[in-house]
Amino acid sequence: MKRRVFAGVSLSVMMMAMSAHAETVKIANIAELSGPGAAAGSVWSDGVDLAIDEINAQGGILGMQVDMSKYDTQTDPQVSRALVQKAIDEGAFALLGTVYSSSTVVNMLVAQQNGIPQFTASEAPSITQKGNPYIFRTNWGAQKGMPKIATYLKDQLGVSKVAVAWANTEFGKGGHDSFVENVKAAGLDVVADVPSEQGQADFSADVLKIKNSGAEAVFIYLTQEEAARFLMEAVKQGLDIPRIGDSVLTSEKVIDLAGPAANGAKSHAALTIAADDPLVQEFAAKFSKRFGYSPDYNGMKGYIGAYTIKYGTEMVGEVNSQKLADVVHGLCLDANTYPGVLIDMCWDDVGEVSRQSYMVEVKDGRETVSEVLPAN
Amino acid sequence: MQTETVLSVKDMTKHFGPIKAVNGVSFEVQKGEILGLIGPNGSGKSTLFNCILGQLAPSSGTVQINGKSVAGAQAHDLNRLGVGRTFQQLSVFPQMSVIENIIMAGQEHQGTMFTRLFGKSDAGLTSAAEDMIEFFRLGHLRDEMAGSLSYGQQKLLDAAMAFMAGPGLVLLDEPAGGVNLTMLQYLKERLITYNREHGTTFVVIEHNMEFVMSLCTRIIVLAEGEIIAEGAPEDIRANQNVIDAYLGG
Amino acid sequence: MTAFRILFLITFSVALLLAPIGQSNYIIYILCSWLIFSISAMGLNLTLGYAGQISLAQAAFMGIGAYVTALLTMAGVHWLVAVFCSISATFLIGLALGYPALRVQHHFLAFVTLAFNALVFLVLRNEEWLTGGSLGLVGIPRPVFGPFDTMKQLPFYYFTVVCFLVTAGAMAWMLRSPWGRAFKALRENPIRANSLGLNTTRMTLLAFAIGSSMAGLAGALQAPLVQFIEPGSFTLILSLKILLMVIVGGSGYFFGPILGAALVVLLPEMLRFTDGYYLIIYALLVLVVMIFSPQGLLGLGRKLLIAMKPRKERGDLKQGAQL
Amino acid sequence: MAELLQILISGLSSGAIYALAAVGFTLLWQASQTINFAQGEFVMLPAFFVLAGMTLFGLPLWAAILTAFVLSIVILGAMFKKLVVEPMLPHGTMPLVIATIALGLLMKESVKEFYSAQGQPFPSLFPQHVMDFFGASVSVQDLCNLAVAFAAIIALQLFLQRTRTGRAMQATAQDPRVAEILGVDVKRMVMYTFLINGALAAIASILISPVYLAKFSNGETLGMIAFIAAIVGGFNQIRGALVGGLLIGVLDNLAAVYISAEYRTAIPLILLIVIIMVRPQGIMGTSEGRTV
Repeated sequence: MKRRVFAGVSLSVMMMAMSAHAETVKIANIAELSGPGAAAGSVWSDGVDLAIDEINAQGGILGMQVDMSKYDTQTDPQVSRALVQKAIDEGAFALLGTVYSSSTVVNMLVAQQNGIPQFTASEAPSITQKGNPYIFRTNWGAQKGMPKIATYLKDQLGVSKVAVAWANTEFGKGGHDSFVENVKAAGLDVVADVPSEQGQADFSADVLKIKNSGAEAVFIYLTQEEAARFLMEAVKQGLDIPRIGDSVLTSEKVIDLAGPAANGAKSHAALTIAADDPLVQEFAAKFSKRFGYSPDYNGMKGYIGAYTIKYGTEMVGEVNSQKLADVVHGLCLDANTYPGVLIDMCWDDVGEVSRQSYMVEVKDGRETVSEVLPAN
Repeated sequence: MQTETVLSVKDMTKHFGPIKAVNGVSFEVQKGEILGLIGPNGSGKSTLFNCILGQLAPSSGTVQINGKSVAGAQAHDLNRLGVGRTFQQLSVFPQMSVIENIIMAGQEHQGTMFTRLFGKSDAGLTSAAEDMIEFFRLGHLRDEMAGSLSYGQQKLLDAAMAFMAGPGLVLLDEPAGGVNLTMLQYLKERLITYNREHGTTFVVIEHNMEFVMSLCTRIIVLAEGEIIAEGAPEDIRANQNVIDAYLGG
Repeated sequence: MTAFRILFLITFSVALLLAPIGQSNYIIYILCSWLIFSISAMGLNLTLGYAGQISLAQAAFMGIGAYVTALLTMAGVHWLVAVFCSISATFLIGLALGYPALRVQHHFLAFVTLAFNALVFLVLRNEEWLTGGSLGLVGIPRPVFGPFDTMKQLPFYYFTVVCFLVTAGAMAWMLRSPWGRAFKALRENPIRANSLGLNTTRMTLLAFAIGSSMAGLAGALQAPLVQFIEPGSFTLILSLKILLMVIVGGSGYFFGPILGAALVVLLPEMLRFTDGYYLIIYALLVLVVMIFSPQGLLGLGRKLLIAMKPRKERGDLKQGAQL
Repeated sequence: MAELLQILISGLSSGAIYALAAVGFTLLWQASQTINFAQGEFVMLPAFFVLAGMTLFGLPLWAAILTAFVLSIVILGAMFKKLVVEPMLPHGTMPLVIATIALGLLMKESVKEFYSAQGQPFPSLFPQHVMDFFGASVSVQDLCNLAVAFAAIIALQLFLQRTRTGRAMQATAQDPRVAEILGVDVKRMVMYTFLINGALAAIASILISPVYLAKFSNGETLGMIAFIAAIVGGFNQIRGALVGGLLIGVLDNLAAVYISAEYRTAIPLILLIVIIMVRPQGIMGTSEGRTV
């Protein structure tokens, strides 16, 4: 943590030195730096910081240094709304954040009213379904991954009865609804539907219910600590059916927390540092070196989001919020030309993202990519 | 003096586990009387007091006020029936001024709850309250915070509050406790004057024999939860039982 | 009322009217937020500072008020009708919740309200058909009063100011009536008040219900301010925050909760330059205030004022000593 | 049947740890009328003492635990009492309530800022071996948790009833004025209570963290549960807190399986409200008598 503070100090010193002699571009990062979302928000934020420092070191955006301000939402949607307003008042022309969907659905209204493009880490399906022309994802929404998971369950695993364990929060709710809808469409039966509380510690009842439901596979849509606790309890109770999840389930942190209990867990991941891709590996190395821990998908999202602002703005050729929003709609960025996006990606006309994805499995305490799925 | 029973206690008994704090006590108080209730420590007089005031549920026995049973009545119900009281410990509202204390003591008897919300802020009691503090010679302290008064002055204020609603019966719990001699004389004189002017009945619990003897018209002596003597002050003074009880005989 | 007090009130009102001029939308938003939390904290001050009861459900009542208003206004009902429903609903629920708890034992209200707050959160989250579940309700309209549309930030601020002043006025009226005296008596010495004919249980209950309905009003203002509500905004943490406002400002003082709300709403803003450490500093500040001035900041101010005032000579003190 | 057994065993194992936190809650209430809103954070923190000892100072597990124990007693016990509770006690419950809330926030944010915002794995003291018990899975860890928690509470109960100091502490809890007259050093007894609370928190923390993982926000849920358990069981009885903790642990699991997972946390809350209305002294508690 000390290193992080140190990095922050050196960054601001650097920025002060820079701002003395050149025009700057103002960008704001509104993130969950405290409260329950701090774990996710701070990784996202570190990803953003890494990208912004690189951008500035390479000469900034359109030759201007980036002046980035950070705002802490305390994981409170109302605070996040106020802070988006503040960031805009203070002259930010593009926004990064927030991670929690409950915050994003509120604060994106303010960005919309002010015509400021916003690059969010949130994955709740509803975000891109509201017709807001200023919101852009950095990763695809939960609803886009679910058909792939349904197909995987049905065709590859050949199961007909599934269970779902999900976090009963705004994060889990959207994913859960979309999962249930998709597996039902694929003709599968949801035999156990088990919501859990935020910060829940005792998962014995959850696992027990799934065990006794006759499910042939379980889809786990929980946040990191909860996912780890679930996996540990599943091993304890001998729940030996395939455990499938999204990026969270096979993330570094979950493996670290759950230990051997994570082995065998599979996920359909959009962004993973396990990807056998030089750009991703390089990013992971830089990130680990600077912050002292290895990044997860949130770190990648923050990095990609910051670079997207740079690429979009440079395409437009001027610092203009409206033009930036216009250009990113329907944009495709190729990672060879635009290394900051790490993996080829496209945005559609509502800000939704398409990108290839991976089936990841935890083997011997390491995430390994077992299959690469094309973008949809 | 006409005989009109204001307070009637019948067969009052209160047990705390095996201990009988009050054991079959009966007595009556007539209108206009000043009755003293005395006894050594642990004789049960405080328990009896609390049973009468409904703050302890008696094990058995009844209390009637003006001929009406008050079983189960709470303190505010009793007050509405015209029973005022003072407390052994200082019991004023320290962060309110003297006049506010007195108005508070009367306002719950004015109008209904809703007229009190929309009515005058003093509930029309300012002049009556001023008369009352004047009567107890606290007029010069009208706007002082009650908590900043001297101990004796607070005792006077406590008494004034008990009288504000014009009760027919006032129970005084050790009014002389901790009060210096000059103040004591003064308090006694005020109580007697009030009694004469308004015909208010008093029941006084007291340790200070001199005070009780000179204030009360009749005295009941309790020991170990029972009445051991009853009569005029001069009879009590001469009663061997009482002397024994106090000397631990 | 002293001349000083009148002068203060006029200055305060004028300051309220002038505050947003030339300010950014963000500052105006924060000011609205402060006024709304002031209303809620004033309600809790009635329960806590006057009737001496701890309520930990102020956030739940704000939530109920906010959801009632949000649902009704989104269904096309005018805000004025909706706010009336919010206030009535929270008042009645307050009565229903407080009655059994106060009947038993006085400090039990704290426990019951704590559980109630957590239950309200669960209901708001789980009853998706009504409340929109954990995703909340988005797009709550702001009220329009004839030609006066509060959609923009500045008109909404003045609308909030009016609501705030009306509430504060009503509260001041009530505190100056015999009810106010009864509330004070309740706090100072409930047993004595009881013996003077005050039905303490009923009065405490009323204080709690009125305090809760003020939270209902605050919620009814917050819904159109944020234009979004979700169950997570009304958890126990918010109740504790409102409690903090009352205590830190000075419970039992009329302006205590207003000052407290300003601190709690604005302090994180002022400490933001400390980066990640501001919550730590914030917590430390609260601890220090509590250790050195448990009566809150206004209590501290009053102590200082008394200490500085030249001692008034009181003749009766000598006389009192003789008596 | 196996299902019910599994629920019961899992519930008891969690409940034992809730009980430890709840007992501490009760003790502080009795000794000083302190409602400690930071109790959850008290249980969260010692695990980080252990982790810090191991990762920052390279201590072996046993030494780290020992250090954590001492630190908990000193910081959560003595310093809490001296620096926070003592100056505020004369001013009634309210300022102290606020102070403990602030303290909880301080501890939570400090761990987050100075250690990590993310959950941390925590070494288990006991083997993870799982046994089959009439169809229910029981881990050695569960059994050990139960045993240690019970042993701690029984030891505490014996200490309070059988030793001179313990009886003096109880007298202090019941009526400090009377205790003072009887020659008890009231201040010291209150201090002992705080030290014991610190020790109990450390035990609970070390037992719970291998399963619940060490995270700065763990205290939020734990504090709430301990609070409910203490009231349900009886705020003035140690036995009560034990029963309350176990009951909440089992009830939580029962509710999740048989009633509704969405409303699982509502069940303890409803129980709390019902208990207050029909039996305000708690299941095991004795009536405090009518306060006049």
